[in-house]
Amino acid sequence: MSNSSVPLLSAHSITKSFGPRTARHQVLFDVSADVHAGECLAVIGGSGSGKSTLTRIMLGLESADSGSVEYESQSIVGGRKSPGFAALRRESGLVFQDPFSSLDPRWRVAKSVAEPLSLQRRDLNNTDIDERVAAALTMAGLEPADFLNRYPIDLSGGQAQRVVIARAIINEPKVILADEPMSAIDVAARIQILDTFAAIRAARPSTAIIMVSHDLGVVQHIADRILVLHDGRLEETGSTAEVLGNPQSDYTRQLIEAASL
Amino acid sequence: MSNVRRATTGDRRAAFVIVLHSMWRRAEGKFALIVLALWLLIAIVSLFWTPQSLWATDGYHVWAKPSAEHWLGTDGTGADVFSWLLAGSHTNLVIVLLTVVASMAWGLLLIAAMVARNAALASSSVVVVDALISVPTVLIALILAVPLGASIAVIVIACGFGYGLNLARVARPAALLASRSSYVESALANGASGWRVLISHVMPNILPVLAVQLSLSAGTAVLAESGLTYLGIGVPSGVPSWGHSLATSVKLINVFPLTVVWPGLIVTVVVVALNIFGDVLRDAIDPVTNPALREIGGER
Amino acid sequence: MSVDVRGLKITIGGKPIVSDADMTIADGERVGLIGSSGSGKSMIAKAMLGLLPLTAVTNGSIDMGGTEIIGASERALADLRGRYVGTVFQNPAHALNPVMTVAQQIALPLRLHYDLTKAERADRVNALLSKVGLDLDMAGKYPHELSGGQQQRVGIATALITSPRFIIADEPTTALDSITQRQIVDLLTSLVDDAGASMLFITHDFSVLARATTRCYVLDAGRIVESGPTADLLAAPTTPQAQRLVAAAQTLTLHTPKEDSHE
Amino acid sequence: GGKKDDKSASSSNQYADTVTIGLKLAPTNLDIRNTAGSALDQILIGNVYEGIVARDSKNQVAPAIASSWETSKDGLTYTFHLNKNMTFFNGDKLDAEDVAWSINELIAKGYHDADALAAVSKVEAKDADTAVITLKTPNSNLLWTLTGRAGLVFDKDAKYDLKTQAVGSGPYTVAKFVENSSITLKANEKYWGKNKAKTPTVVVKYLADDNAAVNALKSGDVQVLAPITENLAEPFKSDSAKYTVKAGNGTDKFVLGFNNASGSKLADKRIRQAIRYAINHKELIASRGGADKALGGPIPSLDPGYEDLTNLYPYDQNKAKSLMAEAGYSTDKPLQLTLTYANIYGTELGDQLRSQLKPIGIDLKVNVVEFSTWLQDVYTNHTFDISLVDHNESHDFASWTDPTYYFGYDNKNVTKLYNEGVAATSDKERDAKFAAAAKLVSEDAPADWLFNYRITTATAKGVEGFPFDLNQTVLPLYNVTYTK
Amino acid sequence: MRFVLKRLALFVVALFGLSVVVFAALRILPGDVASVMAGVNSPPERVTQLREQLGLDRPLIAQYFDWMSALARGDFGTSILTGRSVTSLVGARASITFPLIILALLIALVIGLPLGCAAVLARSATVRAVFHVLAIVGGAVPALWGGLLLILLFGRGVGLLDVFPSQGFPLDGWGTPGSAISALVLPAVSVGIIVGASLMRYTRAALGDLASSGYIDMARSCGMTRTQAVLRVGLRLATPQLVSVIGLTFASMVTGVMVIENLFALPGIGNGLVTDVGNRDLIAVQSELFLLAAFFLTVGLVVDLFHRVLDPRLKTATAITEVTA
Ligand SMILES: Nc1ncnc2c1ncn2[C@@H]1O[C@H](COP(=O)(O)OP(=O)(O)OP(=O)(O)O)[C@@H](O)[C@H]1O
Ligand SMILES: Nc1ncnc2c1ncn2[C@@H]1O[C@H](COP(=O)(O)OP(=O)(O)OP(=O)(O)O)[C@@H](O)[C@H]1O
Ligand SMILES: [Mg+2]
Ligand SMILES: [Mg+2]
Repeated sequence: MSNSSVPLLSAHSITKSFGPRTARHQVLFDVSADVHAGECLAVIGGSGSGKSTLTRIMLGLESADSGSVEYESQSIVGGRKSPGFAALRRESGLVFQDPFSSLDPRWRVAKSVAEPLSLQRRDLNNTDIDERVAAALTMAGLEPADFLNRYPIDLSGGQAQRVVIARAIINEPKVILADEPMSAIDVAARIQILDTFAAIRAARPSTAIIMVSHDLGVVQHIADRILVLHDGRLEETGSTAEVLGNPQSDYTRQLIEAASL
Repeated sequence: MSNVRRATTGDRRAAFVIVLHSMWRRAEGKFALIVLALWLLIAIVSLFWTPQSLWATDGYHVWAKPSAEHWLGTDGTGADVFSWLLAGSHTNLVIVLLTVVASMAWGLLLIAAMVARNAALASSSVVVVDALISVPTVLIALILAVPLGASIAVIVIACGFGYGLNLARVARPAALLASRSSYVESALANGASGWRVLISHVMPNILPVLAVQLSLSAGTAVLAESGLTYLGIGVPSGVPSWGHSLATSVKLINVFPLTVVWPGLIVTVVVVALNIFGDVLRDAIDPVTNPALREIGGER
Repeated sequence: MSVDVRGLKITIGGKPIVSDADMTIADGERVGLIGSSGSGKSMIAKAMLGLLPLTAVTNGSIDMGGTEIIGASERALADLRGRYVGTVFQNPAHALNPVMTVAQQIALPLRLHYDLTKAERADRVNALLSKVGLDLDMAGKYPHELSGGQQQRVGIATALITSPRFIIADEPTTALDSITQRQIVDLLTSLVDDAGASMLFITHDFSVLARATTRCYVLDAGRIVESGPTADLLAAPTTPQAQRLVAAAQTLTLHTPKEDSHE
Repeated sequence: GGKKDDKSASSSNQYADTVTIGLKLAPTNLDIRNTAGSALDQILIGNVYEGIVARDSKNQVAPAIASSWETSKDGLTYTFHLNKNMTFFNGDKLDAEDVAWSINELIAKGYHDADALAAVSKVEAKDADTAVITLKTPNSNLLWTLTGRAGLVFDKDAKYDLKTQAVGSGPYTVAKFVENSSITLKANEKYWGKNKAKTPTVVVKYLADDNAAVNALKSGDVQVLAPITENLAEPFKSDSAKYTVKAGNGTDKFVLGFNNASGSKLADKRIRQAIRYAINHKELIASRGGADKALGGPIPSLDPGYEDLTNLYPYDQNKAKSLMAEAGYSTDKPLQLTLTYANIYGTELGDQLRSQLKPIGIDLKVNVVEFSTWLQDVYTNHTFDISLVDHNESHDFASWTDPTYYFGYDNKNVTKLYNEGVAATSDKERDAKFAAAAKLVSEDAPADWLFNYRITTATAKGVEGFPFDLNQTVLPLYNVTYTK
Repeated sequence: MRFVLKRLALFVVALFGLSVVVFAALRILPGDVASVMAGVNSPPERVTQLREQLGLDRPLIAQYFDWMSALARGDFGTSILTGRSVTSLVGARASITFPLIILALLIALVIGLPLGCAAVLARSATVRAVFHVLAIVGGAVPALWGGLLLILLFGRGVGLLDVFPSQGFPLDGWGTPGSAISALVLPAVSVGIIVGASLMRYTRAALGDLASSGYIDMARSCGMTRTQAVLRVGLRLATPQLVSVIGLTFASMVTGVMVIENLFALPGIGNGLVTDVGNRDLIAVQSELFLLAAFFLTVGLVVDLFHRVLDPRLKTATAITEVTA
């Protein structure tokens, strides 16, 4: 199912530097990546290797210094003016590492989850929105009646992260970016998140997921394909089984060794 | 099955009651609420009625000692000091309200600039605040008083300017935290405009800081009023205010020193109440710190 | 040094945080403490150090090498801390003093407990720096100039400089990536073993737990629900809470795959 | 001081070396030729600088640098016979050349008070000891004018900064001057005349704050306080063993000036009269401690032409109300007026006037401003309804004859009478003309004279020779002594 | 370094802006020094004549540039009214105001720092609450009133106890240091208590935050007692923040100082400024205001730079506010 020939989202030869002119340091060196509809791509690599930066560029959250990004074959480079950008905005969802800093502490769950709709779908009335919020929460594994009116502070880490996921999927995105969605919550809760992603993939098989993680156990569990970054360079890429079972580069091998029991 | 509750008027009323109740539950909150309510009450009442008319001057009984008729004695015109003290409450209330509004408007503008996505605007506004904040309020008041003369406007503009800077400086970390948070990033990714983010995400999250800082400003404005009025660049003559009463009591110090005690005591108590009010309000209006507020409409 | 916790009970603001906890750590033993987030692991560690917040009420007994911790004076506790008990914190960025250089930071327990000359101190610091795998020229740097892994090494060096008899490590690897994580765990265990000290290791990561400890306790909502040798416990947890934790951990552990394991 | 003992009488042995005097209004500089304000006259004239003639405590002309003078029949020539062997404190000789130069310079350069000498055609030194002033028209005020700044004699050869130094011929010299704060006077060792300083050092402290002033006297920081607020003087009055408190006469007129110019709301005479009837002067005076004197017209008792006019507009609210009603105003439909005055007079008077005028249908807005703002708005631009100012100058009736003055008062008969008085060659004739003019003015009610302010002075026991009358303008200090 | 340059550039721009504002504000006001000098009984021509003499009739731009170019040469001009150079005027007044400010600041430090520390160190919740109340009440007292109460208690002549001069400054100023100091005691205490209370509050807040931070835990785990850790580590870490608070305090003290100078009849800068504005001695006022503003901007600058020296983390940040979160 992940083998449609045209990728949903693709990046070519991305380079990126940060910092002021005097102290510039390059974070990405000519990296290319793509993800197909229905596919789960895992981006792994050591801390600071540029995982977040690459994926953020792909989702148009950051601009690249050079290279191109295409969503459904339309360029998104150049922000709002570019043809693919608006579609990408509408059809993508975001899940970040720390669920608590992803939820406005002074907004109720219902309001947070509904936010993408209230921003993008002016055509929906309140009842529609309420229904969709409830549906999204249910899909994320939370009983709506129980959670709609809570504030983030009354949620556990796993619950909060599932609220964030509900927000990410409410507008039926074609692509979800999950940047280390499990590293800030405890082991027991991680399982729930994994289950949630599995449920989403089951319910909406064409959804593409880009998952950034340094937790190989998680990656192994969910990803179809893996992309390994090392110090801003593409180390290797391939199917999960290939990369984990038969790593090509030394660096990947080390990563795998350190992670196994 | 959906149970999304939108804030209804009933909810808002409930929230208001809860906030008040949460404040009232604490001893210091009780104190602040009582003092401020009394202030409000006296301000309104004294607008229409004072024990003696402010203009009932009696040249034959100036600087009289306290008596049954004049509880705090009379001033240099023979008018009732107590009545002037009561009447001062509404001028101070107006000054405080205007100053709070002015400093909030100016402060929020600065905060908006400081957390702007435009890096040049953000960093230059930060540096400007850092620099301007070292100019004393009284200097600004003195400069303003030159063209404006003694007037309430001098107090309000000078204090509003200074306290706005202060507000911006103090609220900036919270504003920055909110504006750089993942929820704002997510909102932006969903196409929210900078202004929308500012209003719907940043503002609610600096509300607690705002509550504290604005009530501190209110207290400082009351203090500034007394100082500036004494210096002759605050409330103009003939307008009752606590600064006026305090300045009048200075004249009485050699004749009836104890009269000095009252206006200062009132100012101190009110300023203490304002400071406490801010602290208590912060805890009460914030759903994060006030669980009761989170329960509204929650049937779990 | 052996540690004996009996009937430990911690309450903050009327809310019970830890109830009736019994733990023993024998001399030279490395013991783990696991449990989901908020179960009270850190509170137990802090109780052992006498670092609980002023609002906390503590009951029971903590015997540390013959010294009773609960109710001891701050002075007595301070004499113990840094000298006989070393601590490695979870997040070094929030623990290392930002205005102290690496060398000053590492030398702090020495300065507080021993009367050494500057040169002697510098010698010891340098020796330990190389033991934890940091370049000597790191000595003059400030914490914010170091990476997370380097900061954590400084934390370990500080905990070990006085050759304490007991080490408390409260999630020392959580903020690190897996390669660094592995290095830190190995470093810590080897140094503890070399020194013949005992250690309490708090973590939620089971691969780390398995590597670092021989025996462990499972904490749930402030109660110790299970204990036993780490290997046994991981292989066959008996209580439902432990089973849940272990099952989750197992799912999330990388199994070097022979074929596509995707379901 | 061994020298001192030689020249003073034996009794002066007990005199303190220093007397400290607390005054109120401080001079900002010492430039008596350019800077207005009675603070300078008070401290410098007769002490540091001397005039060709001087003023005594009854406001009469007395000899100073001129020991005598005569006036020609036609009143146009004044011949002054000067004392001999006069010197300035710097040692320069003082003779008729200096006299002529000083006055001519004043007129030529237009220094302060030059306008008062408009009638002078020339001043000459006839010989070293005789100076002659020739007038274009007779002026009965001339001699009195010369007791003030116009007649001061400066050293024509000395070069110094008038703002910070003073070179005079008086019994004292300025040893130190701190603007707005203090002046230290030292006895002039070379003083030529008979008014030799009895106390070697007189320190004048300016105490703007009434409380600070009272405390200074209480704690012994000053031995004299002039003025002291009458109300605050109570404790000193009751402690007569240690203090002397006395009110002195003066020419201070607290003038509630109306804007008489046509177009002003107060161009209506009924309103002006109503205000005069409505003001309870007795109460005003009582509230200030009761030392001040009621004053019914523009001329105070120490000035020529004084007559008690207080019966012209006695306090009568009913009359005031009916006048207001005639003019179309009542308490229900009050007339809005603004009173503008300088903050140096305190806020009490404004507040009292506001409440006294309220019952007759005047809503008085009181605008207390900086003195400089008053000068600009009221004095220069005439944008005001009512003004309040202490006209402390003596012999200043001329302002009622000048329609361009800020009152905007214009009555040909008054001008005529006044001019006749000025041209008069006998004092009696002059006084009669002035009195008639003053009565006309008061009847027209172009202003209300709230009271003739009398300065209350408090001295510690042991202080002798400090003048009580007129001491805010004429304050000879040579006679002041203090015995501890 | 870039920061320093940026901050200096801003300093210059701010000074320039201030000079324009001050100059303009002073020209809008009614009245001028010429009419003050002429007084009430002079003919209008006299005012015109004086104005010409004083150069007040020249175009404003020309006057501004005269002023600025003189400033650039370090010449602050001469007060029209007193004839003295603004430098010496300000100098004389500053010789009262600055000792007053410094004394008040010392008192504030002596009160604020120890009490602030004690408020954090106290183990008893009641004691901490008492300190909290003290800080709030102390900061809520109007300076004027505090001064009055002190006069009523200790002022010679009025007070219950005849201890300190209730008002005024010795004539020969610092010629008699003893009486000069004793004249400053009550004024300094009235300002110092208020500032001390707010300093106490800041100290308490800054230390309180730190006391529950990892830094303190770390220091204690190395073998410090809580008290040692708070005083040695906490106070050191709070220092940059406290330095900027003290810098800001400087500015916020000035209102109090001006009021107190007037109340205690001290011929200091505040008192003088009010007088000069009253007299419309524009050249003096504009230079005085300018000097004062420049002084406070300099304090701000110095505090910022000092802050940077004290906190190694700041080397990369662009503004203090960035790290004082
Ligand atoms: N906004 C930014 N400004 C400056 N440098 C940045 C910025 N964002 C990222 N970097 C730098 O870019 C590099 C790569 O960052 P990135 O966040 O992509 O790494 P990562 O692989 O996601 O690491 P981690 O696992 O720690 O999240 C790092 O060195 C980081 O410091
Ligand atoms: N200062 C405090 N006051 C009140 N309650 C506290 C305080 N500190 C911690 N707690 C509560 O104590 C409980 C145990 O906290 P603790 O930090 O020991 O958990 P933990 O097991 O270490 O969790 P984690 O794995 O997240 O570090 C939590 O419920 C927490 O909310
Ligand atoms: Mg990342
Ligand atoms: Mg913990």
